[in-house]
Amino acid sequence: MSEGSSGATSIGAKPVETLDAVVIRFAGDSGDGMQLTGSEFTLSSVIAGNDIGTLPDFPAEIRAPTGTLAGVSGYQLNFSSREVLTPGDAPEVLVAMNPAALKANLEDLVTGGALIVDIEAFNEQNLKKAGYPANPLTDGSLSGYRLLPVDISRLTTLALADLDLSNKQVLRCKNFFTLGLVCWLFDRPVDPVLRHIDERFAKNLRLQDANRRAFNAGHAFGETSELFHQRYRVPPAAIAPGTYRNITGNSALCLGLVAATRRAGLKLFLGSYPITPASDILHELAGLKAFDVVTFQAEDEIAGIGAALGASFAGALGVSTTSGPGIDLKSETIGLAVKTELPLVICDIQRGGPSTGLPTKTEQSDLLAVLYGRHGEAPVVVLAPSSPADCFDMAVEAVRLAIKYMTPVFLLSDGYLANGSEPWRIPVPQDLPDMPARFRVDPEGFFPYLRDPQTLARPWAIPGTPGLEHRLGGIESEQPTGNISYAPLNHEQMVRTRARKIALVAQDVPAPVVHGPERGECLIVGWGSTFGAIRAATEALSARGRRVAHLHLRHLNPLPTGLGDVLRRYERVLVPEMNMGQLVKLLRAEFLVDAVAYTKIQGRPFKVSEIEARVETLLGGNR
Amino acid sequence: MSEGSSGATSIGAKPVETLDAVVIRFAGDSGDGMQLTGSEFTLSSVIAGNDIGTLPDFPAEIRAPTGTLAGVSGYQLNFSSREVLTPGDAPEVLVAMNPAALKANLEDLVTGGALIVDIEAFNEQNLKKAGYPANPLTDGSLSGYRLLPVDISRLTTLALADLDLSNKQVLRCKNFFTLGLVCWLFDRPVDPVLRHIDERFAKNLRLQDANRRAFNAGHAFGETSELFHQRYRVPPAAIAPGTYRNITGNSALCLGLVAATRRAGLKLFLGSYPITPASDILHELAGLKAFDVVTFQAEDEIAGIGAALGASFAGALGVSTTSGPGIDLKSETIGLAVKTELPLVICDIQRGGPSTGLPTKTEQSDLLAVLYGRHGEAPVVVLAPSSPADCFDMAVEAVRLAIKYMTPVFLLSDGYLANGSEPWRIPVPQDLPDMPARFRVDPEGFFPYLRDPQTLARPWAIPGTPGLEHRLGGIESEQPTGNISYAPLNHEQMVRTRARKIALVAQDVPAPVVHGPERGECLIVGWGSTFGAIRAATEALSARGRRVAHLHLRHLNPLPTGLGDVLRRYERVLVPEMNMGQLVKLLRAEFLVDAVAYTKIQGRPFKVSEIEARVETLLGGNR
Amino acid sequence: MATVETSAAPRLTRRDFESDQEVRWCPGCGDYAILAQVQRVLPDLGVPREKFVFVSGIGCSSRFPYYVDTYGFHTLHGRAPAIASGIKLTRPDLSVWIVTGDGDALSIGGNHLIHILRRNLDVNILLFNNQIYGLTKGQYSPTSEPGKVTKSTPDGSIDNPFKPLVLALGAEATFLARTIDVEARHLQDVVRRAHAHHGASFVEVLQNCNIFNDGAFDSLTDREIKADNQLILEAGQPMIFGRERSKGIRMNGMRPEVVNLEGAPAAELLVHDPSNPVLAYLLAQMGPPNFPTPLGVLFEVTRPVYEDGLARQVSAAQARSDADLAALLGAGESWTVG
Amino acid sequence: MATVETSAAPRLTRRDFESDQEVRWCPGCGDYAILAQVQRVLPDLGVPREKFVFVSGIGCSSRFPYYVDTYGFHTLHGRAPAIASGIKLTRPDLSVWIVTGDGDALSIGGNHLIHILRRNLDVNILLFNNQIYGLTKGQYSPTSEPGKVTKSTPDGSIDNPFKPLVLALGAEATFLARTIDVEARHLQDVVRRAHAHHGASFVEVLQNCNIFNDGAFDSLTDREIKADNQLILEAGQPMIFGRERSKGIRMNGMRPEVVNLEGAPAAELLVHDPSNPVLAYLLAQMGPPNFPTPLGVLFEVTRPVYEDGLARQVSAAQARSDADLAALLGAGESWTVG
Ligand SMILES: Cc1ncc(C[n+]2csc(CCOP(=O)(O)OP(=O)(O)O)c2C)c(N)n1
Ligand SMILES: Cc1ncc(C[n+]2csc(CCOP(=O)(O)OP(=O)(O)O)c2C)c(N)n1
Ligand code: SF4
Ligand code: SF4
Ligand SMILES: [Mg+2]
Ligand SMILES: [Mg+2]
Repeated sequence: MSEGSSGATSIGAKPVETLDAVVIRFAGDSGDGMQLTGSEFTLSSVIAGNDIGTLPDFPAEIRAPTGTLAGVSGYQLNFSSREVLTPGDAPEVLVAMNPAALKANLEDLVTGGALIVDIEAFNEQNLKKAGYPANPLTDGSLSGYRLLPVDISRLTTLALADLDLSNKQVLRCKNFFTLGLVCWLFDRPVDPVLRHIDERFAKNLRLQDANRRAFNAGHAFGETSELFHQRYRVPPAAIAPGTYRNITGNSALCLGLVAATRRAGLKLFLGSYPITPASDILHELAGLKAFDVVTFQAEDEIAGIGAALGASFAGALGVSTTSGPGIDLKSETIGLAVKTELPLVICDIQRGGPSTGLPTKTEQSDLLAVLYGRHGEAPVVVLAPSSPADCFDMAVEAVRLAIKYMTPVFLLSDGYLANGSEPWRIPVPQDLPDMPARFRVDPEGFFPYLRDPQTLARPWAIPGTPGLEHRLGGIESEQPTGNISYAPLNHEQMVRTRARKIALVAQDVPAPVVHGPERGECLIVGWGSTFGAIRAATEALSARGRRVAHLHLRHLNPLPTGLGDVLRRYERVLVPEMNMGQLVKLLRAEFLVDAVAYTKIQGRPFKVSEIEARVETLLGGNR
Repeated sequence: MSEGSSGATSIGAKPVETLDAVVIRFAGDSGDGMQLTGSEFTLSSVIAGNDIGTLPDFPAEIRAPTGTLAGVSGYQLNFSSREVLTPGDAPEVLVAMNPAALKANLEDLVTGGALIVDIEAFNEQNLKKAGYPANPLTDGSLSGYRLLPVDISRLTTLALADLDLSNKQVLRCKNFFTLGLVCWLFDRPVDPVLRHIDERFAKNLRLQDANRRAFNAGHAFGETSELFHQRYRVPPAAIAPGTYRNITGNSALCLGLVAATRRAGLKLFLGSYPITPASDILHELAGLKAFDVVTFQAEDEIAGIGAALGASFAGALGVSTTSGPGIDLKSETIGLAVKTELPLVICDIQRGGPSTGLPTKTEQSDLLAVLYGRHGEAPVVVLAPSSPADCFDMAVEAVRLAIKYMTPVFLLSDGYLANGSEPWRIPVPQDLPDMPARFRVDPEGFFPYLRDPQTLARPWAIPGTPGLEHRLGGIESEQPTGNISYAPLNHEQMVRTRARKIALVAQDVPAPVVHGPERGECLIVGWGSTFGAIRAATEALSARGRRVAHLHLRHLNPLPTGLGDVLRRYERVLVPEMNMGQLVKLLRAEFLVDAVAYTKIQGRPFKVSEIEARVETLLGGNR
Repeated sequence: MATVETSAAPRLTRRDFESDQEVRWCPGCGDYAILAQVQRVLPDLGVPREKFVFVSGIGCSSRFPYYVDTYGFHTLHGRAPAIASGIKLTRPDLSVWIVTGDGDALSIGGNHLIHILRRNLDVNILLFNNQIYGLTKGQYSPTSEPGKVTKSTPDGSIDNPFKPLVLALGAEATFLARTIDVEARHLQDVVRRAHAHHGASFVEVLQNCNIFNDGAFDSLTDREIKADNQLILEAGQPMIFGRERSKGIRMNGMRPEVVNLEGAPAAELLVHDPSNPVLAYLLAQMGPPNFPTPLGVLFEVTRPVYEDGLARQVSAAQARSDADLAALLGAGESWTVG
Repeated sequence: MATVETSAAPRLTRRDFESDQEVRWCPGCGDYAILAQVQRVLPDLGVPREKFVFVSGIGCSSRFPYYVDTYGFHTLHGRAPAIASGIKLTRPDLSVWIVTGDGDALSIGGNHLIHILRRNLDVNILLFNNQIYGLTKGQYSPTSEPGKVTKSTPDGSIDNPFKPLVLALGAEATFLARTIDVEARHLQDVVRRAHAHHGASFVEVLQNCNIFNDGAFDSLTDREIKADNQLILEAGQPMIFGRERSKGIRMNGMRPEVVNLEGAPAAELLVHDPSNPVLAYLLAQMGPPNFPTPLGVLFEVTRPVYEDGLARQVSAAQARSDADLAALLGAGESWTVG
């Protein structure tokens, strides 16, 4: 609740202070419903007109034992009257439903931040499970924070006392009590939440009633309790007009794929195998059969992408989604797709590696793997969305390029984009790019590898077309007949042609646009989900007078034309990445620019402050 | 037969001319036995004291229809009185057993070169199969060469007329007739060849007799025929004293693995799946069970390397061999080996890609794939032998580093090294590096990830050791306990430690040694099988006064310490590779040196002349 | 696979299915005969030429699609069933054929094979079993007999082999048949029946690799002795075989035995019932040295076909929804600014 | 797997096999019960603790090795059999256990599973079949019943499932058994017998995932009805089941049927013979809705064990050769210079 342009006014009984932005984190046991609390509060924030950024954080276990650190689930929200670029570096308000949640999250809370806890949950058993030798609520160890201990469990139980519910059922309503309290605290309209409760529990009126009551009790508690002296309000942000919805990266990616294939007039065929954090794409697309979407849960990743490639051969747009080890397993088939020059979109929702690694955490460590992770020379197009909503646009772009150039296209998302969400201006289908797929039908002069002079794409000639019968395969082909050829010069020509085709995609890549001065002390180059943190840091640094600009790459292969010139206009080039320095290698090799890596590999995103600090160190006395 | 310091003397009836070096190629139908002819002639050359280099060239089909271009099999030999670095750019003598062999090979023959053909094979049917509209022996189209048409088939048949053999059997002796003729031509001792015939056909005395006769007939024909006016002799080369054998890269690699594991006192466990051109390693090791070698032909490449990793876990040295698509399939398991820090040697016998590509041709296009082809940050050691015999040394080195640093090590050979051969000075086992494997046995203070301060290697604690029971796995581990940990800072520490461990291997990598001037106009940097061509070109260029040096990298990850300084001492850096420019990317990214790629990707090695020409172009008027 | 469409086009001939590519198997290879028979059968199936797709993996056998003038995809070692699944699910109107070898299907491709069988896609799988790796020049395969000496097993193999039909039955296959490269008529008939089956048809074609495993099936092809070693199956017929048709198969408890017909009444013999899975297992298991090798259709049952189920779900979804893209994009909670 | 060594060390107890790691399955998960029974059996097997190795893939079930205080390797999804093969072939003295799930073993890992079975390595495979993907939060698996509605099949699955024991038999397994998480004694007994088998032992453990597939095996665990649905197999005993033990299984031609014991003489009932493969197929196939589910050891035969064959070849090779490294390096044609 920093930088608040405060000014208390009074609505209802308690005064209201106005703030620019608030970062709040809800944390509790996996069973405590913190994801629901968080997303409901998010929705009430956007309805109130704030710009927002969110970050859920799930435990790796399905159901870790209650009360343990392993079972803590969190949800962070940054809501603001200005443009929001990240979910916030550090929460200013922490809601901790039990000792484990407190222990796992306290170090992130800003000094002096508000700490709402459920008193009853700090019993001996839970304290022990969390490894607290003494009760932190009473041992003075929380003196650096604004402690707001609330009898959440007891008050919820009281509010629902006369309902015929088990103890367990009652306690599951704690989260709506908490939500009510927080909604009061931030002066939020209650109606939308109540409406949601009604919808959510439409099939179980008893639970509907219970959760309504819990919510109202929490809200009333804020109003009446001595603990809370005032409320806060974050005014609406200046947001471009339009109709918005809150969307996660995985959802946006699904919709992008569907919208693009509808525009192209193609069936969308997803061949996939479940894996965290990509599985939700499979789940969501599985429900869209009406949109000519077929999902195929294959026996493994190899079969998933194999089926997708078969579908592309047969005239659909084949897509395969995966993460972590799934990427390794798909490489052989991607090589075949490169060789047979069929369209294919592969979505890699990156997670912590190597090996099984940190399956539920985010990372950007697959860039070199998707670029080079296949034997032989097998170039592909690589795109990376920079925010949850951008997953929509880049999914559309992936489909468009795959069809236009008859090539596999990699879409590099990550766990942070996949599960994070942001408001998304709902696009109108007609405004999407025009991208009809064209199948070859004319047998006259047909050769499987006869190329379009503009794109070097070969014709898409699908089974069922009379007169175009032909065979594709992984052995080197003669140009243009497609017959098997072991001839040395033909091989050289084909290898170079495939490379040139991918290089040609640069004609479809927008020129690099920097945010900030055209030349200056430092250019920060990023890709993927680091967008928000880098942009916010750039603005903060600029505000402090640094001549710093930000360039975010959404096309990683081929790189935009003219990129080298841009890089050379700055004294220093810094490349923050959630890996050991992968993009920076490409830039250095390609442009011989002494770009410097800034790497963080902790399974969690950069903080704005970290990037600011790194730039300051880099520039040093350079001011 | 260029650059001959000629001087005819007379042995026997016809005069003998002395030459420095000769490049000869034997070509025929797969069934014609040209590989045997070639290797027999090779052996007689080394016995005569020449230095040699060889290059066999097999057809992709098992048995292509006889007489077709697809069925042509070739074997090239360079034998010399000086140091031999390559099998020679272009043959000066071509033996073509049929029209298809002529057609497929003629363009390589130097102008004015000698062309020995079997007249009878140039019949209508064969000419048609090879696509000759007219008989080249008679239509004047071969006027640029020294045509030596011999009735090989007829003479062989005559020589064997009184033997009770089928026509097919008789004609299968043509190759020994040819060998006899060529042995005469180059003034070779006949005894070793006859001894080999005796050994080879020991079980079939009729064939023994037939081949002896055919050989003698060929030899006699040279002496008596009008066609041949003189013989040639290539004097012995100045070769370091020692006992030698001719060895292919695949054989040397096998012996290196066996010698190293014997030195280390470990069982050698090969988990593999057949694939060209790696299969022969499986075949050869399968016959060495007495040396504590276990070979396991698995159901696929994944199982092959999985079993190898299991073997390493259990206390053997796990090895997996493959090529082409097999590399893609092994990547997930290599990631697990990186994470669990177990020793493992993976041999990639590179072939033409992408996808199935050119399975029987050579290429160097897997370098980036083995470096980066795994999701997450998964660094490994990468070594590359530079000649067939060097495969022995680098295999020993791979095993040594894998054990010392507890890490997967990639050995990057290629089709050219694998099947090519050269004389190898047979090493004495005691002279091999001392490299005993050490298993942890002491339970006191044991932790699975407690590291050796010198190497950062974790202990190798194998099942069956009381008190060291522990669990390994692919999820991130806590340092040093090895317990599952999702903690952000632990992950960062582990990722960086794994990277540092591989970087530390540089302490075992010899400082870069250039061949040629310490500084100069141009440094040619190569790796792998291009060694010979680059070295020969460097010498030729130096002889012409160019200040050119050659640096050949056998350690590709980590690179040798001080490499950047070396590169910067030359005005230009040229990197010839049989790929689209992979090492050059690493050098540019790492050292910001404007190294220039010289790429050839035709499934066949560089010629010395090509590299010379490229350097001349690069340096231009720079003289 | 059942006929997917009948064609009003001019009758096709064998030549229509010969591509312009030079056939590059070794002279004498059993693959030639199989190719010829398949090319003879294809014109009769009532499927337009452009609706055939031949999908293969890698191996000598997997070169097959290049020689058939239809659509074809020579894919990756072992992956043909996966790729064919994507083709068939996208385009159920196509007649999809998978050509594979014992290494391709049963070694590296085992998983995809068993999964396409359990899902029962309407495809035809022709497995050319030569009990060896041909293309990689002679290593033993998962169907090689124990003790086999090959390049990779100089001391003899120690693996117990798969029986392809037993494995396929274990994977819930709905059509199982076996035939031999050199039995032209029988091969044609089996291929026709595989095509006629709606669901995944699994056909093991015993194929001689005269280079690396010559004579592997001599006992089944040698004129002198083959009648004693082949058990030709016909639905509803008792299981009789032998040069004089003097031997039969009957049950002894739950175990089969060979009996001499003179000593045993014909009524005791097993009668072939392709719909009985227990019988199918018994037959799929049967073979030398104590039994003849069953040839023909061992098993055929009807079970829901994967792509039919998919089509039903798609229709139902389309009936439920008008697939309005704008509505999809705007679904869920939304709010309007400005 | 047979006992590989007997230990003279102090008798071990269940506690010796409990690792210091916190068990992290969902409360109520069937995996707890399986873990407890296995920990109870291990001390009795006469194998020193350090000679056990538990190898697993990825899945909830595959976390098992972390909780057993022996050597363990939590490997890659589906790859445990491959990795275990390398361990066993390197160190036949170890007692190797593979713990896997229905997704791990039958979906991504199907190929390695069938190959380790056909090779018959002396390992014990425990497949925890909960008919769902637990760890990835509830997608259907290759053993889920048709029509199953899950996250990835909102309209119901259209795959026909595998029967794990049928597939294993198709892959030439030499030991097949089935048990249930909650039947402590039965589970212990089956695990003991799996260990005693020399060769690959394949055990399907029906396991309740109370989060994503709760109650999948209620008919086999509910006290009221389980007797009517379980067919407990005992070698040499007739197949009788039911609350009043009033029902039995007999053959009707080549098809099994359930009969009421009142109407049928006991002598007509099938008698369990674990050595009969045809019977094994019949039992492995058997299940609801028309039949009870067989539990116990369905099949057990002796067949050469892969690593035994390997050991023989190694001994023979060592007898033939003195393994002189210098001689090996210098083998073949050589020549001396200078
Ligand atoms: C991933 C991969 N691994 C290995 C190979 C090498 N390879 C090609 S074909 C083959 C085996 C062929 O055997 P089979 O399927 O029986 O076919 P056949 O040649 O006998 O007809 C192998 C191992 C490959 N091409 N790709
Ligand atoms: C290569 C790879 N693909 C996918 C995954 C994701 N994944 C982990 S466990 C699992 C399925 C688990 O199902 P099952 O084997 O039945 O185990 P359960 O959790 O039900 O015990 C999947 C798909 C992975 N870890 N690795
Ligand atoms: S190697 Fe064998 S299977 Fe392959 S083409 Fe030759 S004969 Fe046929
Ligand atoms: S998800 Fe299911 S299988 Fe996994 S631990 Fe929880 S209850 Fe057990
Ligand atoms: Mg084969
Ligand atoms: Mg499961």
